Amino acid sequence: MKVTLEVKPRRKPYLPIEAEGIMPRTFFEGADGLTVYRGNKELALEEIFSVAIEGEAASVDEVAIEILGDSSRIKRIGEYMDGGRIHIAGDIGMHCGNFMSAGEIVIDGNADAWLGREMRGGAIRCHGNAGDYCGAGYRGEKRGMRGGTVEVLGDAGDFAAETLAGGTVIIHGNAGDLAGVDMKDGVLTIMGETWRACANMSGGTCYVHGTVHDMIPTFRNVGRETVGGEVFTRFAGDIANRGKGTLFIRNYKYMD
Amino acid sequence: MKHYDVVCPFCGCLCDDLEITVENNRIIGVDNGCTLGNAKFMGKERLSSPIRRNGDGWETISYEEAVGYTVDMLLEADRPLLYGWSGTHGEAQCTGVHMCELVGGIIDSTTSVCHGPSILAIQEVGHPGCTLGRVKNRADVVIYWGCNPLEAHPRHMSRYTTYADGYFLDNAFRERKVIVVDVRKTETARVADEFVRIKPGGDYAVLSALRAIVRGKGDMVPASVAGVSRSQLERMVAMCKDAKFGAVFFGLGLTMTKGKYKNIRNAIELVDELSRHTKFTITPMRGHWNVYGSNEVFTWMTGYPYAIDFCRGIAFYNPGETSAIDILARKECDACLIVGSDPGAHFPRGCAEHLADIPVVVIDPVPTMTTAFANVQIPVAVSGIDAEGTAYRMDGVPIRVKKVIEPTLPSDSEVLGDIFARMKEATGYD
Amino acid sequence: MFILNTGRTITQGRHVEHKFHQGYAEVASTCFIHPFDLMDLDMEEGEHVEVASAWGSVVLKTESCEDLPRGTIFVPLGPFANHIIPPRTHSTGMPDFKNIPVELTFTERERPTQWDLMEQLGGKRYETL
Amino acid sequence: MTELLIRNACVIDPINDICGEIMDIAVRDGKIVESVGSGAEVIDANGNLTMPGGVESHTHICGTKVNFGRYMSPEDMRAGRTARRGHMHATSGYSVPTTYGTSYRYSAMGYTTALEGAMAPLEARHTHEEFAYTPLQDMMANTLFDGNWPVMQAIHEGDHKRVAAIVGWTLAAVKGFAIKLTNPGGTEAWGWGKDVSSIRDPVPHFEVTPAEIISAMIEANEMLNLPHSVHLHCNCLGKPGNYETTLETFDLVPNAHDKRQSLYATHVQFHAYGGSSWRDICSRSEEICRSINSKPQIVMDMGQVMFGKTTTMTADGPMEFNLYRLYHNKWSNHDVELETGSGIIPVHYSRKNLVNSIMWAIGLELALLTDNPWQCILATDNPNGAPFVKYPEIIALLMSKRYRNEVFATVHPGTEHNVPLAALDRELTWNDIAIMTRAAPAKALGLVDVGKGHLGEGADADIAIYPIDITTTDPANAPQDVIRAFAQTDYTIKRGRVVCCRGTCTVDGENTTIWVKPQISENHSMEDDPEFNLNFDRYYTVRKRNYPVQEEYLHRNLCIETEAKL
Repeated sequence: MKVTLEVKPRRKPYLPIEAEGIMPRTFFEGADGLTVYRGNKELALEEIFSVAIEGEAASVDEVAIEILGDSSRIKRIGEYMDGGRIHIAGDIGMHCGNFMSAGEIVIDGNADAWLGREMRGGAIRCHGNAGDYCGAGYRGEKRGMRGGTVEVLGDAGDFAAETLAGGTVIIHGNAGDLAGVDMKDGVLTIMGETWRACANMSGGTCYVHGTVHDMIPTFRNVGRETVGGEVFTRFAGDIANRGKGTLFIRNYKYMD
Repeated sequence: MKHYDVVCPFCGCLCDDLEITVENNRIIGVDNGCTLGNAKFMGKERLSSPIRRNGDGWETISYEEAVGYTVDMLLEADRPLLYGWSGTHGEAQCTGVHMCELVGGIIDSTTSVCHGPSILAIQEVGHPGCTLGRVKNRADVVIYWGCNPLEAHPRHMSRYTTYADGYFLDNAFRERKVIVVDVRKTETARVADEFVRIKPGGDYAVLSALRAIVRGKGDMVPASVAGVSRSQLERMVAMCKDAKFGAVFFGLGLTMTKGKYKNIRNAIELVDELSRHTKFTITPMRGHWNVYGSNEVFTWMTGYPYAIDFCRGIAFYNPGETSAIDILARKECDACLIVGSDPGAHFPRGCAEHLADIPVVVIDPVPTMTTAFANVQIPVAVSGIDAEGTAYRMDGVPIRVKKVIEPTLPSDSEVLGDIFARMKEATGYD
Repeated sequence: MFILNTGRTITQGRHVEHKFHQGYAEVASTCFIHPFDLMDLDMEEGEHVEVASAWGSVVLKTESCEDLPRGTIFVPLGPFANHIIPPRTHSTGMPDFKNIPVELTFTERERPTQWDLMEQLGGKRYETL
Repeated sequence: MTELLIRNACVIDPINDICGEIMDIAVRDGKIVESVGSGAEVIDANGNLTMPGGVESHTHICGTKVNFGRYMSPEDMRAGRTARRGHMHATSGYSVPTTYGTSYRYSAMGYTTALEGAMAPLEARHTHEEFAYTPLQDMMANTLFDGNWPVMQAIHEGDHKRVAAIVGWTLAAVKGFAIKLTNPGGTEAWGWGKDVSSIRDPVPHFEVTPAEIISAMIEANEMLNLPHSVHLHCNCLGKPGNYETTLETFDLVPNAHDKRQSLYATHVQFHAYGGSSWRDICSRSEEICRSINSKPQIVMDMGQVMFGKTTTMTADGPMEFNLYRLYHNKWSNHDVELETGSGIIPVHYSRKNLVNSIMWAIGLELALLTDNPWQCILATDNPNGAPFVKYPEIIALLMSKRYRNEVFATVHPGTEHNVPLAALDRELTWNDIAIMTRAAPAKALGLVDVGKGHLGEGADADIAIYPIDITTTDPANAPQDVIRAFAQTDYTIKRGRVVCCRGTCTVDGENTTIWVKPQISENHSMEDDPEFNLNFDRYYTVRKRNYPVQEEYLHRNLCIETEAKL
């Protein structure tokens, strides 16, 4: 089954649309009467999107959703997704792939904040940049993302992989301030540079192939180590906490 | 006529020992107050009736019209923002929450531009705190971090810390050690026993280093951290561990700088660590007199302290998304009600620009910078001067602010109550 | 490049309930700067400076202050500082009111009034009826 | 005049010795009456179980500490969100719901009266504000005196009349209901990061022992003629081996009142541990109940623990810090000057955990081993042992040996060697449950005379009709039916109005705050006591004049004036 949703122009283009119903299972089970919200107004899906559905699906994994047009203010696409595929041709709004447990989301453009928040499984691939809190957690919750993969081909904003507790986050560009802050488990890889990586980490592993600026002063330098042909400095930390994480860095600079 | 033990509605200290002299229903004297409180009590420039922006100018309108405009504005909006609330009493804040719930809007207080980050941190690691009297009677080490009480909370040190009498201290002023941590040498830093100057943006690193030293891992800390020598950090830790009762107060220097709430989290975790050695507490220096009240009210009514989005009927909370600055900067609301607050002056320009594009109603006794963006402004009595109600001090102690003169205008609760009643009527909610 | 910090001061606090007064504008449009930095800029205390961030610029009056570290300036919180403060919060809800990179240039231009600033943003000044 | 007639009710009303009688209940203007006219509104109870509205004698639902539990727990909030609907406001939260959430859920379970377990006098105004937003239960507040300086000073001086005078003044000033002692002396020691280790361990600086505080307060309570007794959270909560402290404490208690107990010991499950560490902790419920069974002057509540996530919150600051060191989860603490402390941490009681499993068993044992159900009230110290929404499950566990065995089979296998539960065959009756959830709490609180906890003529028409026919249901073999019935009433009636119908609240509601005002002779009044006033203004950070809770906070209220022997 192929579902094509094209965003129509709106009179108030900046007001966010909340569309947590847009995920493969909804269409697999029959999306008649599906609504989305513009602020406090509940609207039929068709008021916001031109909808085309072709073919049938025998399982949720056979559903592919294609999102076209300006979707940069559409929030919560793929929330609780548990199979199938979503392809977003442009940019996507906040909370894309929240709590998702299976399936795949591909974003050709940029993703706004909280991409893959508290994700459990599946894969998200963002070809542009990701906003703040990419692969991060919910306010007050000790454990953030717990499984699956988030891959960002561009840059990520601040607090990427905050409270990471499982799964893999890969940022091919730079990651902003406090990437991997309070992480507990899982793997974070940053190909570019970043700031204050893995502050207060208590577990998990992080690789930074570029430079860490304003390196946190409470990591213990364990020595040089070669990983995949690249030479890293290996740190254990954060000793301000209980020092159970591992941080591999190519270059680093303290704020002294 | 003299009123004793009047509560000052200026800052989060809520000093309750002011003496106000009133003649002919005008305040002619304020005793015991600080310069900030005095200026508020003696202020005179209030609006006397609602005003409406009218093409290129302003016109006065009736309360009836002003309330009607507000009701229509809120009911028509898809995503109204109800902002402010720290400058009013709890009873009005309660009505605000009910209104927001009814229209499906977003309610946020000035918390999001003062100690919102502190709340986010508390939600991650909790908050070892106490009432201010616990500090006053016991503390022998007081740390002011990223705050400048002598200018922002002028009586804090004399009522609650350095200069206050304490039950367990013979000579409180001599026995208490004061440590000030800041990026600049403030007025408060001048009276400190130890001034720790940090490079801007370096607070987090310094807090981490302190935690490591408290944990006995000081040898791994570099010789200098964000402009502070390791030896000074070690001295500071020694003072803290030797304390019988240590009290940390922190301000916007920690909440507004790089890393935001993660700074506060680190400070709280430092206090947790110190609590394993001696008694330690931490308290945010709340700014507006009743900003903490807005958090308390919002919490018991909605479950969350600020930045609550009711657009979907249930309460949704995500500062960074549902907080006023973000909503305005991203142009995500289509109407705004502002109660007792001045985002025109205190928000970054990008936010004010959106206010110019949408209908705005301001409820405030005086013209403010936000008046410039108002379609309608409704003046009210000033809580704590000519209206009374509940306020919460920075440490959570609830105090009833009083009325020292007879009001000539309705209070916030009356105006909001009116608006809410009309909204209920219009929506058929009984 | 300088680092801009904003914050409360007691004079700002005293005027905060009377924002349309000249006194408030005076206080809120002050740029505190280390005297050596002033010298480096070849300026005298009291002269005007245009402070520009990536988000805008505003004309302020300099006041020398030895308590500041060199390379940093301090502007009391208010509409003048906010004219150049970025509206982004890093998704935390709190804007960067501190630690903002800015450039300083001497100017002979007058400081705007607080109402001028509001009108630049699309507001409308209020004069007592 | 409004009238209501409930027909065909199968009534259990232990205070009036009615047990399962099919009868009609007549209500006029909010009170139970003999009969009503033919125009009365009629509700057909269809022979279903009908009891007085539930009375909660120990719960944490309003005030500074509770609200801080909400404030710090957005992750708890998202667990129980509902939108505004009809007369119901939006709600959030599971273990610490919003005030509306709490009120609606208690109402759905048939509860119409509740005692907030701990209110710091300095922060009383906050508790009263939240009472106003808990509209479907009449509310009252235990008032904390465990670390009260003037009280400890008066005890040290041996002046027990002064103790009573200070307590009386404070209760009336803060519109409190009863004396609460939480880890007496320990909360003051916590001001220095310390605790007291037994009831004979003196409080630093003040040189009084917990035992002296408890005894003096029992004496003061009776001098003031308060409706409720002293309400005690014993020292050493949650510590292995603490049952000895509990027994020693029970031995202090005189039989000082003819109509009710002289001590209410709360959440005794947390105080009934043997062993010397977490490794050898075991149940001492038998010793505790032996003591209770021989002391009619003591009433306790269970403090039952149920498995799952919850939030612990208590005025016992040092205990919460110990929990924090155990769990390393978030920790909040809030000491209150001159009065008390408090702490909060989230916990997850796991059936895979031996200690948690033992705790679960002990609570049930207390109820099953207490001969007289009037002496053991059903409560979880909400939300400390579990959120109150677990009550129906607890009822089923107490009524069904089979259900207990089923659950016992799922807990940590080491449990049975450390607790006597498996050997207890007792199954509580419908009447026992009615006693433990309404009649006994009402009696223990001293509220029977003001019309709570029974359905006699003149009583408040607070009535719960549960969808279950007790003549055909065998609770021992149908635990799920019991759980379903107690989870949601068909009708909850408050002051003669249906306030909740099958889980939907049907009115905005307006509750009554019940508080006490002891009449104290002028020469014992603290109003103008120079020493009291001087120290007050010197050491508190709030002026004495601003301390009392103003009448504005009371709304509808019932003031119980007592004649103090002072």
